[in-house]
Amino acid sequence: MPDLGKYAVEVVSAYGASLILLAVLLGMTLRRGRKARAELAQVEADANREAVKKNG
Amino acid sequence: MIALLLRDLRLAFRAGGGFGLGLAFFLIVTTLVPFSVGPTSALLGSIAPGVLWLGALLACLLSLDRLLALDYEDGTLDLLLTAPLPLEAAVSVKALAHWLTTGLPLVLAAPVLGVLLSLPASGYGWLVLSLALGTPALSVIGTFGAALTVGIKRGGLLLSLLVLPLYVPTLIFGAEAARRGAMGLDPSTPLLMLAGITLGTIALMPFASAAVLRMGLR
Amino acid sequence: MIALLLRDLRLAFRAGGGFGLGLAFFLIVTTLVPFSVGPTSALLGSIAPGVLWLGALLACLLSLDRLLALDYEDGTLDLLLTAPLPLEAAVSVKALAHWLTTGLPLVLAAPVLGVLLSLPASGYGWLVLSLALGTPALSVIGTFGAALTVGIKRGGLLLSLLVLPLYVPTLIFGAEAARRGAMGLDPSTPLLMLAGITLGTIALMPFASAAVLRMGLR
Amino acid sequence: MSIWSYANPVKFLALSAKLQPYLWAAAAFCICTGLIWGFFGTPDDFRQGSTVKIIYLHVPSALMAINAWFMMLLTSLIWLVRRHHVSALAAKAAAPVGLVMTLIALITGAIWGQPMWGTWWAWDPRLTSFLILFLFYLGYIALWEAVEDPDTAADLTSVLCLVGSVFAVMSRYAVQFWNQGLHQGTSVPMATGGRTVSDVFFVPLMISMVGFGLLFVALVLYRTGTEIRLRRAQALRSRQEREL
Amino acid sequence: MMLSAQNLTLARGGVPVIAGLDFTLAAGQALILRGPNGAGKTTLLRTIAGLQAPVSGTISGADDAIAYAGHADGIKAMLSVRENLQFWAQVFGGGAIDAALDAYALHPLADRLAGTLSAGQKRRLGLSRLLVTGCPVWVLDEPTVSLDVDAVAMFAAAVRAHLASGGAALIATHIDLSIDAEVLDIKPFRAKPVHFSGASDEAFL
Amino acid sequence: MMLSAQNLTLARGGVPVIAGLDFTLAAGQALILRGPNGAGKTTLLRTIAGLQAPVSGTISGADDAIAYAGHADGIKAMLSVRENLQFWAQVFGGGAIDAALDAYALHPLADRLAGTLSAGQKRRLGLSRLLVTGCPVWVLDEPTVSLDVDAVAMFAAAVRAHLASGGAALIATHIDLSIDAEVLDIKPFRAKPVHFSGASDEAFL
Ligand code: HEM
Ligand SMILES: Nc1ncnc2c1ncn2[C@@H]1O[C@H](COP(=O)(O)OP(=O)(O)OP(=O)(O)O)[C@@H](O)[C@H]1O
Ligand SMILES: Nc1ncnc2c1ncn2[C@@H]1O[C@H](COP(=O)(O)OP(=O)(O)OP(=O)(O)O)[C@@H](O)[C@H]1O
Ligand SMILES: [Mg+2]
Ligand SMILES: [Mg+2]
Repeated sequence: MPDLGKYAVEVVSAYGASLILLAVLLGMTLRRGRKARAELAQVEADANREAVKKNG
Repeated sequence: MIALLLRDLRLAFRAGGGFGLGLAFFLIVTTLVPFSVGPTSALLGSIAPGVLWLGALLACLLSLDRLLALDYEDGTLDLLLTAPLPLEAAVSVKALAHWLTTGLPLVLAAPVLGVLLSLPASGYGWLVLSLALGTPALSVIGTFGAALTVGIKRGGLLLSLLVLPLYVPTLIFGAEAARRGAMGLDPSTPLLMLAGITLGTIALMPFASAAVLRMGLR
Repeated sequence: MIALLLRDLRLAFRAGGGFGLGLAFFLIVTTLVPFSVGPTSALLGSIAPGVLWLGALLACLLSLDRLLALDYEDGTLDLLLTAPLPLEAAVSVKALAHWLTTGLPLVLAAPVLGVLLSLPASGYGWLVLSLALGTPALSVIGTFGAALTVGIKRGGLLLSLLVLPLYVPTLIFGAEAARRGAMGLDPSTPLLMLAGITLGTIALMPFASAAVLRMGLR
Repeated sequence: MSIWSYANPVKFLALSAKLQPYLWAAAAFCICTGLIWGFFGTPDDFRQGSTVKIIYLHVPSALMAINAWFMMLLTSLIWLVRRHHVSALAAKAAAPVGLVMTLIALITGAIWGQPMWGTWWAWDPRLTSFLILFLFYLGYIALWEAVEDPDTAADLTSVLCLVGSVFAVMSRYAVQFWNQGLHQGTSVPMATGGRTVSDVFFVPLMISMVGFGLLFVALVLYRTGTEIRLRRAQALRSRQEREL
Repeated sequence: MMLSAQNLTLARGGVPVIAGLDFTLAAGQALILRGPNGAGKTTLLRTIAGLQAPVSGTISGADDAIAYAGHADGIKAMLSVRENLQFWAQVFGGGAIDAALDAYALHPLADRLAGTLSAGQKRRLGLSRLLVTGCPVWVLDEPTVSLDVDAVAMFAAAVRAHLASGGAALIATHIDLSIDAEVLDIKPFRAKPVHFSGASDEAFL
Repeated sequence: MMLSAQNLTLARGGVPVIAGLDFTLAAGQALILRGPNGAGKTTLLRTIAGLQAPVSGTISGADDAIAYAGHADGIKAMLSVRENLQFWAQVFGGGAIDAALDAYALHPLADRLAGTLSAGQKRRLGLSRLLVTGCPVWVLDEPTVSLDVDAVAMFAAAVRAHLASGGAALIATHIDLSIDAEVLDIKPFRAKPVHFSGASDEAFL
């Protein structure tokens, strides 16, 4: 850890806040992405089942 | 009862439900103030508690017209009235949902906006406390206003007009408490008054709102 | 075209039409300001031009949600779209009607409210002039916002959120002109900028509003 | 093959799936290098002390906040003119990223301002225009959320983006005018622009900037993919219901 | 007897529209209200549902026993069909909603947002709400508006089942529902103008 | 030929509902649209009226020749019946409104505020608007909702007169109108699913 002098609180909180914000953004992005993948897989499976039922 | 609260909250969080809009409005009004009165930070600091209270009040006010009018338009209110549910309770629940989705976020956001208006450091705690004590009264009184104007198409502006005078005591004590806090004076008297107003309105207004609603839907 | 203007004006003047509500809101907000920032007249005088501009802007903003939404709800807008009438013209006429029923009364009432806020004597003329130049832009920009949110149920608060940032340049120049006027400085530069904004928006915004309206009603 | 063929969702998904691993890796590498180098490996400024380290977050995020808006402007135009769905969805996907970047710039700036100017916030033109940008992001996202029909939402938000940009530029000039007019002088060290920072700070800053840029691209690609999938799932579902 | 009204006088907008109306509704009985546009059907039904008070006369048996369905359906666009029904089921203390979904063939639509339904589909949702209320008396104002023939048949079947299980229904409609029911034509009960006799405060009417 | 559509594909909410629909409408002809709830009648009529664009296909003859009447009537509650009609007459450049008032027996209501009309009376006012537009093609979405038998007869008479004077009408309805007209059932034109082939930009659909 470098010596941050009298501004330690400022610098660390700036880094902390920014990294937290980035992490939140990244987390929300990944969560939404996973949900979307799962949902699409589900819906497509349903669609295929329907198609099979109808045609075969 | 719980079903009604959950439904209201769920609707607020759904797309287009209006959660966060009050907050955004609050933010914008606060940022517009320096544009209109000028950027001098001493001047801004001295009017900051008042402006923040006024902004919170306006944000609350503007979200009122969704409170009952949406339910009225799609017929839900008629159906609720004929349901086996005391209307007083339904109205209180709606006010609670309004506070949770509008008042509470305002309370939490106020300190951040205090920074924009150079609020003196001693003022933050008192500002939050006064808002936390006062905004429930705003929601409850607002519900009464919403009930009064429920049959009126796009009654938003009329609603504001009816409710604003009723908000005056809350605003005066709330802003006074925040201002005294910011100036380092003792804000306990206005805070007590504010708490009194809030308790009184929570206890009594639901009856008035329910009565008015029954008349209005006639 | 004239028929549309006359109808809008007539509707505004009928009971519940909302004429005067903007004015009343302006009045109330202005009177609430001393309650929230405290009654010191030097402080009030120095923020008076800004507060009056902000009040006028908010009053304008709040009446916007009646501008197109009422016509949307009862189906008039669909019918107007299929009528042999250029939509750009219809939108401009609606903006004009809005200005006549909201902006103009505000301009006329502002000096009276200036007295309440101890506006310095030299400021009255410039305040009125800046409002007269600026409020048409508010109406035209507001029409664009109303067109954007027309399909959205009780989009009032969203409308405010979208329109307020667009109001920033108008507000800055308008309030600056009024403030310079009140302080005895030369307000001609901001007034010119204000006039430029107004002319530009009047010339261009109707096209954007009409385009957005066509998209939104799809 | 024209570039427009990537406006096809399937092609887009395939390509972005191929690119993404490299992008994420490069972004992570650059950001880590830049920030760690900046935080641990650079000296304090003689005037600003250790607060100068904030620059490695502040400047890249401010830059990306503006660039995100430019990108949205471009994709909005493409949607309005050529009506490629991927373009509209990319704009939708970029907005929250831009919002967070703006927020980071605002927060780091505010934290920096406290020791340097003695205040969290001043109504300086650059700061103020950033606040306005923040508001535009909020309104833009709120409009996307509020409109139910996805194509209508794309149309409306695109026009909002165009009109908003014009007004953002106007606000920028208005704000500059307004604050100079008051002679309220917080002298801003950043206002000079160009290379005001010395080389010790410059290299890690550049790396960090590249890192933020890569991160932005990776995030937007990923999020656009998400939006495409959601859109497709929604369409399929309504389909199925109507089949029954 | 589930519901009865004696000597009702009703006003709308301060003007009397119906005078001297009596009727009774027994368990298992349906009563179809007929009358030309403006006769006062909506006014009558709203009064029975307790949404407005009669000018004079009495209604008995109505408290909390009534499920009302008017021109508007009380549907939230941003909730799914299932969530909408569930909400009403909870408000009325009822339980399962599957029977209601079945009765109007709403299962395939159950997870759609209600705002994306067509006019007739919305109406079907509105009518299925009656089944989750568990109220014995249905008071319905033009329930079959925008319904296609199949859906009208579903509605008729639902009403018949309701009557068979001891319920009662009061229905205003202009079309033929093919439900076995008495018809009450309210045209003869049109209120006569009262002359300004000066005798009472009611002289405005 | 007043109006024709070739190979129309229509979408609602981003999902195609109708595909491959053709029809023509000649002067003096009425075409009744039928189809179950959710088939896409409203979507079709709105497209013809120019309120939304077709996904593919062409519509010819529609510009400014169309008077559309949808589920909402475009009536201002705070204007009188006469003022409402007069406004639309002026917008469409038409003149006298007396014929329109006559056709739907609105003379006795002419000076009432439109907000105080009953559901059926409002609908009559909405329909009378068609007569003042002077447009040759009427595009009507469930026009007889809430009308009583007399009013339905008035409507049928108005349509017949319109056809006799060389107009044309396209009407979606679930009930029988006793108008001499061809029937177009749109059920067979339900859109079939397109697969996620990646062939075009429309691959979502
Ligand atoms: C909330 C407050 C602040 C905001 C919104 C803000 C915003 C910005 C923006 C938009 C840029 C331009 C990025 C670019 O175009 O390259 C920037 C650059 C910069 N800012 Fe800030 N800033 C804030 C506070 C501060 C403070 C307090 C300092 C330091 C005392 C500071 C120092 C700098 C520096 C050194 C640059 C780089 C200038 C250059 O090399 O071009 N900023 N900031
Ligand atoms: N808000 C109102 N204010 C004043 N009068 C009204 C109002 N609403 C309806 N009326 C009048 O009251 C009378 C009864 O109206 P009501 O709506 O009960 O008729 P209805 O039988 O339901 O007709 P419809 O079959 O057209 O729905 C009508 O003459 C109508 O014009
Ligand atoms: N806003 C919307 N968003 C998404 N889908 C919609 C929307 N409105 C309608 N739909 C769907 O589009 C299809 C066609 O709807 P449309 O309203 O055209 O049917 P309709 O034939 O008019 O039916 P009805 O007889 O019930 O009025 C339906 O399956 C409906 O569920
Ligand atoms: Mg009725
Ligand atoms: Mg329909």
